[in-house]
Amino acid sequence: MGNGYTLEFEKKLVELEKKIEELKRYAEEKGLDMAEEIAPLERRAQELAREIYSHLEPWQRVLIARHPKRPTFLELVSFIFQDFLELHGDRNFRDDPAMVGGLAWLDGRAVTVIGEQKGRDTKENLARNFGLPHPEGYRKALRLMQQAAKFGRPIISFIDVVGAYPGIEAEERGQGEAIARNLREMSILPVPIIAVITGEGGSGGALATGVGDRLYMLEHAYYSVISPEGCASILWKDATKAPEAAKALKFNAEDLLAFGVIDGIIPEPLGGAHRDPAQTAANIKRTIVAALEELVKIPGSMLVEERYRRLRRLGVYGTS
Amino acid sequence: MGNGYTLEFEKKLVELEKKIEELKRYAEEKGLDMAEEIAPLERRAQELAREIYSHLEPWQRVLIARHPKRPTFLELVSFIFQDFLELHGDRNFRDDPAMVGGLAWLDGRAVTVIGEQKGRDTKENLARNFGLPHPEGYRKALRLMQQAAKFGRPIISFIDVVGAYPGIEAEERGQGEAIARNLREMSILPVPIIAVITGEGGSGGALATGVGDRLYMLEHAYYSVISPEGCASILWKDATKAPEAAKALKFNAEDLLAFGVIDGIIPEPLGGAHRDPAQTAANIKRTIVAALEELVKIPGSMLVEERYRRLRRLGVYGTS
Amino acid sequence: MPLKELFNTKPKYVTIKPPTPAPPGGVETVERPEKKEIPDGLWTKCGGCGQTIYTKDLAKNLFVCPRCDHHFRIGARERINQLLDEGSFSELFADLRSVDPLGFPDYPAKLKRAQQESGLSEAILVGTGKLEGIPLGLGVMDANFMMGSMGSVVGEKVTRLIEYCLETRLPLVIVAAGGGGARMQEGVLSLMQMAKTSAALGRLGLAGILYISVLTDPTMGGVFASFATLGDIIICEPGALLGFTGPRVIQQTIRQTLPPGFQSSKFQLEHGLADMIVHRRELRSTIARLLRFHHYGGGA
Amino acid sequence: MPLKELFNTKPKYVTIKPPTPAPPGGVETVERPEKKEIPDGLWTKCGGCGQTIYTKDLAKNLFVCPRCDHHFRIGARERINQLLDEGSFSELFADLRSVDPLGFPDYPAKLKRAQQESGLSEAILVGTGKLEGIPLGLGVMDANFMMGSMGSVVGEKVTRLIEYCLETRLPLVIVAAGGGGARMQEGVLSLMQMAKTSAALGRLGLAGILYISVLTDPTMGGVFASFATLGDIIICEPGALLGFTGPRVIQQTIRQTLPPGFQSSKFQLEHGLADMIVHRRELRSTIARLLRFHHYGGGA
Ligand SMILES: [Zn+2]
Ligand SMILES: [Zn+2]
Repeated sequence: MGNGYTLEFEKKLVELEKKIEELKRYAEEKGLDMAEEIAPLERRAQELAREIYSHLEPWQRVLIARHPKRPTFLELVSFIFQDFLELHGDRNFRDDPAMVGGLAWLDGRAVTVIGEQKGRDTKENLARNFGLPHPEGYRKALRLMQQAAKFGRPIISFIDVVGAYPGIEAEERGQGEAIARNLREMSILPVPIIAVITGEGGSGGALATGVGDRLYMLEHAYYSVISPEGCASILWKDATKAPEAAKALKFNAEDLLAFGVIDGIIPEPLGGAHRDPAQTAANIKRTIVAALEELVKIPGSMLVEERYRRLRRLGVYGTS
Repeated sequence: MGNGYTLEFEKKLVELEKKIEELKRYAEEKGLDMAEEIAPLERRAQELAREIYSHLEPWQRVLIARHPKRPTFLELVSFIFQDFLELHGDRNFRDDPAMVGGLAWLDGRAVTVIGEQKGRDTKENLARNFGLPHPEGYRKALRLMQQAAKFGRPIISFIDVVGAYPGIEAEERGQGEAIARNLREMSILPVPIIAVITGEGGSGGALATGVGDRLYMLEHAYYSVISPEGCASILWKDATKAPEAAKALKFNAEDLLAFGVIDGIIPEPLGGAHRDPAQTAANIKRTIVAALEELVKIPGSMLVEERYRRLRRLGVYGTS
Repeated sequence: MPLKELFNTKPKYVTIKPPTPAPPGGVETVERPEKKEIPDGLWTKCGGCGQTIYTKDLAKNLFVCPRCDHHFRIGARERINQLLDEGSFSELFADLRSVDPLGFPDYPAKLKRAQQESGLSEAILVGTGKLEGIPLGLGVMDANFMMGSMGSVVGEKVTRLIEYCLETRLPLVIVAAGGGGARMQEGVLSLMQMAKTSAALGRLGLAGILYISVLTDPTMGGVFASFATLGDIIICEPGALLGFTGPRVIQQTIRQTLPPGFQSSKFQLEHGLADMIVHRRELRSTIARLLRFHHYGGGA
Repeated sequence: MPLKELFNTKPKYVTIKPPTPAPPGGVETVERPEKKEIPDGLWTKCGGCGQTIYTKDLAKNLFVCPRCDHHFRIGARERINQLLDEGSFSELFADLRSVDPLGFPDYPAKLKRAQQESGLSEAILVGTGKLEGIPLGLGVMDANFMMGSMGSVVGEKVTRLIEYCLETRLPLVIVAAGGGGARMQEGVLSLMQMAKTSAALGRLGLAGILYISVLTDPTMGGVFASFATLGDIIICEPGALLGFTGPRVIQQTIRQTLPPGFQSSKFQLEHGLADMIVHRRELRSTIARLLRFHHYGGGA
């Protein structure tokens, strides 16, 4: 189940899985019972998978987080929520297709959902700018979140973005201010905000919709101040040293849990979310439903107070 | 004192004034005492001025309101306020030079001042788009007004705009929504808002910064749902019939006072504001200082309530 | 009489005339089609694809061309029938009548003609009703009444409807169809209706009551730049002409051809104004979904 | 030694290198000039006009070139001296020290070097002081300390300063000079400082306390996209490089020459971010005017 796109380190596994598939097809075609021959191969494949995926390097996990078949925002939404109704536009300049938002039901509770949408193919990627929002995307997200606050609706924010967009127009239209404003305004919205980094949590672009009461990460997602390539370029003047940078940046879910930046790690199916999007979505859903259950009981002003205290704790420093 | 630009109906007067000037210069040059010869001419000029300017047709007053030498926003500000400090930008897309705003002192009281700035020459007019704001101009004004509200500062809005800008980009960037939003937000800002139409009060463009607790008009200003030319084009398919349209639209200060749309008429020097900008400014100042004196005593919530009641009364209709 | 003459040939929009000297900016009025578009013959020619359609079929299809999906303009009563549960509409403030405060040339006659032709007393109907069982306040403009322009009565009816929703906490839906913008014939009093209705919405917003604005062809000028664009949610019907300044005035000012699709529903979606474009077939159910998302009608 | 070699030849900004394969978007770092620009020789060459200036004269002129008005980068202490009433600065939270939470390559050494070279413990000084007699809270970044990047200590100092102003109701002024953005070496903890400082400003704003942000050369990345652009009033020094993504990264991504003046102070004024561009000579008096407009220091 390489999903048509195989990462270097899973080649052996994918080959074995292919063999097993072939054998099964052959047995079916010929009407043979080959269960006894296939069973040990499947056990071997499972062992191999566990072996590979339980010892992944940070960089390998980045490759999983960036996997072209990794479930996108809209895919996850379709699994997790009911009756998603997309709302468009920043009421100002443009509707940014890279940032998607709307209304949805989460087990009988109306919520506002936002997230970056990466494309599935070149055409969609061009239309959605590879899921990289422009300032108006952040502003659309803020509009929808403020609307949610107006109507007392919880906010679920999914994050999967390589970073803020490095373009002339994004600077012209005030990308920096748009991100900053989101940070400030999200910190004072008196409704529950749950954020989940589902893939790439790239610097300011990810943070721009990531302030809330709870922050979770999928197991192989990463959340970083800078892309590993960018970090390697600066440190060693060599972007191909991204794997080393990925190690240095300590941006995997376990690191962030240890730093107190995130509240929990949502497990992925063995081998990554793309190997079973439905299961991935079910895991996310379980986590956010449980968190929401708690958060909706807290009055808005206390939510905001506790959200500030949560941010307030972040940082590691000493005294002279 | 035709100010270098003479309207058709004041030609006779301007010629006479020129003659008097010449005579005075001649007497001075020659060291002659011609006071006795000049005095009756000056009386005649005064009579003529009164005769002309007290029987102006609506269209003639439009011409005065549009006079190229009519004091602009920044000129009036320099007469009325102290220490004006301009603030720029909508924090979003662009700083619109057609809409100017900032902080100033009005007799020891800090206020926020906003207004459209027409140019004095072709170059400035091009830079300021003839004082026609784009959506970001209305948004800058709103930003500054909301900032004023944040700090409990009264707002003085001067209006002099031929109308909203008929351009592709203005539509693309949401001119209609920008105006509507200003109307809604101005109606709930809990600080005193005083608006003065100093020249042209052109439709939605003028209204966009014209919601407040008090609305005044300079004597020859007009405030209209449509430009007289536009009205004539629609009614008679002939824009040159603007003078008739000007009559039909009942948009002079006296009409608007009768309709309850404005709270008072600020007198202009005989012949129009451009004949004595300082005096015009003094008249405006007297009015707004007196109004502000009253308004600052009223708590914000009551201001907003009374502002709504004021708008609520506007309209004339019957019942079946 | 040849069959062809039975058809009402209605332009989709009025033809853009070659540039003539433009009046100074700020003119909010819109080109006015000479004829209303609502079909009243036995057969109707589609303004979108040119197909002739049996009018009864068109009516069954909510006055949307079955071939090209062109959305015909429809009157306020037809719209109410399409949107609300049968017989649930209860009109409010029906007794308000426009007067002629300016003594404006021809205005009383125009009003009379508009009333006779449309069968309405003014360019909007407001009231309460139910949509999929959910109670709401509803205002529906009618582009056939003086181009759906807003004078004192339209402004007053909209404002009273908003105040009614504020008192009763009913959600508010307004279907705008106002190509005429602020009604010239009532001068600055029409302009003031923009401020009045917007201020009323300011109070509704502070009270946290939902307002859904539906923009239909055409909505321009003072209607567009007030209550129509202040919805918490803004829905456009497909293919509508929506904007502030009318295309002809812009064309005359800039003396360039306007880009294709300028001020269309799609334009407003792409430029960030509209939340969505909704086919007339889906309008009722979409509004119902939105109302339930906001806990009207008892949730999911 | 020839006279020329006494001069520090400092580039105004670093040279833009020809495009190389761009890293994926979202890299916030900025090109780093190899040398700091603050003059320390007897003579100084102007980065604007190339003129050599007697450094003492330059200092008297607030480190602004008397010939071309080029604003030299200045350190935090010099800035405080220029802005505040003499001897009025009282530093707060001076004991905070950066640690190396990630065990990041070379970070401790870099910190040490930065401390030695700048004579500062971190990239910002915060405290209280008086400006034309008006008490205020002041934070001043120093671009010479690891490019003025924000790690946990900078974020914590800014946050504590904001909280101090919230408690004491002092107005807040922060002079940003952070070309380094969020400090890479502390990983996501640096990113979190953006959220932390912005959230603190959210509370300050709700309390109605004035915050003036002064943007100086260079301010980029995570500093720019947090407290630096959230001022009630935003002032830029002339000729500064101000933006989110660094010009080299953009250049590498789009593979086009950037327009002249891109991300300059003027660019930020024209694009609606900055309230004003203020010459260093006028900065102190302008801040005083702003404070008085907001009724600090007893009005007019
Ligand atoms: Zn058709
Ligand atoms: Zn120089």
